[in-house]
Amino acid sequence: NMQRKLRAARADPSTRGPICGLGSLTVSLEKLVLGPQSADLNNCRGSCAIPLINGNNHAVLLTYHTEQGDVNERGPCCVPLAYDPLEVIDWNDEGSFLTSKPDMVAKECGCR
Amino acid sequence: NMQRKLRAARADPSTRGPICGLGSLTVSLEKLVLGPQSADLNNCRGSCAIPLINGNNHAVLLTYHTEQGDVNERGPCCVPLAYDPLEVIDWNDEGSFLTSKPDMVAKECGCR
Amino acid sequence: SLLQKRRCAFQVTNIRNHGYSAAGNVSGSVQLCENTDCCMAIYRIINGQLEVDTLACDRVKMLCPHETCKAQPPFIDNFVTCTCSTDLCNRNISLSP
Amino acid sequence: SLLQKRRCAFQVTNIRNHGYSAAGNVSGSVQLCENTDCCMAIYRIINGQLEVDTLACDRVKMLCPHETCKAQPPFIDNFVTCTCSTDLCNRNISLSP
Repeated sequence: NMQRKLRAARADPSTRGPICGLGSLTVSLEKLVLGPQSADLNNCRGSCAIPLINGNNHAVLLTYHTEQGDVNERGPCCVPLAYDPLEVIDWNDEGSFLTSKPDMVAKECGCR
Repeated sequence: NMQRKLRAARADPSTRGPICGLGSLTVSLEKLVLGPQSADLNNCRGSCAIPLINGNNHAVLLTYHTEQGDVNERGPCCVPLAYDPLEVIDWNDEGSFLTSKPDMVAKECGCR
Repeated sequence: SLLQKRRCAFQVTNIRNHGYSAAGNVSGSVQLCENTDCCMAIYRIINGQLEVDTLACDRVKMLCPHETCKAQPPFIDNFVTCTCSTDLCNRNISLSP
Repeated sequence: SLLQKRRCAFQVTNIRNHGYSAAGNVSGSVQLCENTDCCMAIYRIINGQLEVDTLACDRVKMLCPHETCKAQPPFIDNFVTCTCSTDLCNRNISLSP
């Protein structure tokens, strides 16, 4: 509703680069765990312009505010909103062990 | 634990600008609601470097990855993690009415 | 004054508007404001006439720099809103063009 | 082959390590891998000797480009890990300096 009103208030349609979304990102885990050596943890990338991807009221109003000219303010950023865990091999003094690490793999993106 | 290991792996201590945190941001609501005319919705600003503010595993590994030289990847961003609602005066055909809009005021920040 | 609570004209036409009662005790058409010095008026222009939509103590942290209720554009969807800071000041509204 | 499931040597020393059983049925010291063609070995260097920590089918999506188990540095905290892609290949480990 608030987003609809703001969209109506904008003069020009957006013609920017790719909009905020999920993409692949393989990260080395070599010095952190015994395995895997690397994993695709995904990342969120892309522009946050109205209509915002998975925006909420704060993000919509922040976008509106920065688009009206406050270039020094931090504008909305495309970030993960939800994650999957990842199973890795960790270790302690007793030896290695399988463990599921939370918030490892990005699975949903949005503008915040 | 994972963050501790990464911190140990870093060579130089961080000497950047202000770290990720909550600050004031007054936004005009004039064309959106009948009242208030403006409100302090706060915003999250500042750098995300290890040790990350309110980081999670994905954010810590993403920081590590980008600090190792992948400058084209989206690095961690300081964003709101929690919000308060804000009471505003909205309207419909029957007239104006008080309503509580969710996710309006940023109240906690972190790196994502 | 500092000791007396602000008194505002009270009238709510939209039955969905329960929230204003929480702004202060209502006695007839007067509300005694609990947490604000601001009175508020919302009118609606219907067929060229100003009709009361809501009169009450301010609930949403509006500014009220003026003693009398002066409504200024922009008016959204024919709603006219003003705030003021003296007792019962929201009984009358003046429109600046 | 494409029809036969991979067989890996199986030995788990850390009692916290329940997860490896889910990688495939275990019969004695051999595991029949359910979802992978990779065998895995983790050894630990204790007093200069290689001691078995874990032998099992891979559970965590490791790469296994080699037929035999060749461990390569960096070794974390004296743990030596290798993977391989032939039956029971994780029985023996070779260290490259």
